[in-house]
Amino acid sequence: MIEFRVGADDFDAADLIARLEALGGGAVASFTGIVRGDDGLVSMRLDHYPAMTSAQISTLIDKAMERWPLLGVAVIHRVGLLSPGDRIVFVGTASRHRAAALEACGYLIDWLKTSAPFWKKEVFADGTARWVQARAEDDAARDRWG
Amino acid sequence: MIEFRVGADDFDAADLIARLEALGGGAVASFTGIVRGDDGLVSMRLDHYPAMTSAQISTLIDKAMERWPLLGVAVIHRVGLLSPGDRIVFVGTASRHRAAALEACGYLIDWLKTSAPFWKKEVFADGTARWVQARAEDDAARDRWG
Amino acid sequence: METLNILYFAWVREAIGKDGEQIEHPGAEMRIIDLIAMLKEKGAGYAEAFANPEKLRAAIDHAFVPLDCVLGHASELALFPPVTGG
Amino acid sequence: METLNILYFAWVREAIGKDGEQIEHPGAEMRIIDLIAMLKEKGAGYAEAFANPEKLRAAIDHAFVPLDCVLGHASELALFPPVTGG
Repeated sequence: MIEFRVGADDFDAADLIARLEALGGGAVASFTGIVRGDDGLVSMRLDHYPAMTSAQISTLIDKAMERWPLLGVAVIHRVGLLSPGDRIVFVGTASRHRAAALEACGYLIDWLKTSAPFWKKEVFADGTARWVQARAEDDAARDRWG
Repeated sequence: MIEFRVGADDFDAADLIARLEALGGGAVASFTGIVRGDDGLVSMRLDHYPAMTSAQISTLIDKAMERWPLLGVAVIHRVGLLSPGDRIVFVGTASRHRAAALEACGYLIDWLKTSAPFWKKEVFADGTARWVQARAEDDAARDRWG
Repeated sequence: METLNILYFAWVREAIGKDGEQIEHPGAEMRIIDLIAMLKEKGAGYAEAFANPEKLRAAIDHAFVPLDCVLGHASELALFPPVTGG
Repeated sequence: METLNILYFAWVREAIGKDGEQIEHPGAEMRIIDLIAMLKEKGAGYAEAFANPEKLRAAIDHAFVPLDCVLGHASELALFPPVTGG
């Protein structure tokens, strides 16, 4: 099972996890990223570069499957207007081995954050808006995968 | 949110994840272990030492919460008779930081496997049964947490 | 009389044929490994369960302890194989 | 005439006021950084978007490349800030 989607629609994390569980591997890991309502954030807009996003996520999934014995990978990334509490991103992995499932999940989210062309703009209650700045610690998290 | 349960009943992983997502942290990680139907396995029985199980899991959750800034932890472990495809164990974590959520999830499952008093007995299609042997690699996985 | 509750799990329980038993406390200075050697003499099931002490693990009052630990004033001793949950 | 499609994203797009544009291909030997310097002269929005090239990232035909890369025969160049998804 390989599934990736980029789009405006919300997704059913429970259904994705259930399908990863059904692959018979014994180990399913998942990560979900949710919009935080910190500092008076009222909404977030996610832009992306569609052709490149697809290419990058597809490559990323291939790399994860080469590196770990995975039975299934699901990567979902939302774009467009989101509110606090909305899911932004989901990564799910299934393997026969728990370490493989967990590590691949961490690898995919670290790389997604630094190599998939998404950009977040935050809008606050006072009317201000700002583009989120990339963080050096995200690059560091990615780089630990070698 | 701190939730742990040990019992014969199945659990709703989706509901647990939804509740972890609702904590506002922005990052939710989960691991689910499922009974594999390898080698003609038809059922698995999980025994445990109830008073000690509760004490160990509670201690484990405390340690994880000291080590990482977690907003929520859920640990569910089933006991009794299970079939291939059944969930055995669930660990879910919520944090403001994805690394904290993912690492704490890995820490909890590694320690659960080596320090919570559960024992698995496998029953096969040919009528044989055997107690699962502890694996050195599980101890190694635990020990990497220092 | 001080007593000690001994609990058995997994194949230790199966070999001995019971979940546990209450015995007269053998004294605070008694090491678990020496108690195991005594229990081993109680019958064929015990002899089987305790044939290889290196395959056994122990907990005193719900905490893992090495087999060369003394009992102290523990009220509950559990003997079992290495754990295999998760 | 060979053409180059340039795409802008995030605050680069906002400053310039458009998603992208098609230009006459400036040549295979042209480095991205030098093309940026040329684009910067096209108006106030461009000047703002390209004021600090070290804040920019680029992709040629959907692959990240350093700004000192030459265009080659690329048909699509994207200019944008460091990514912030996930």
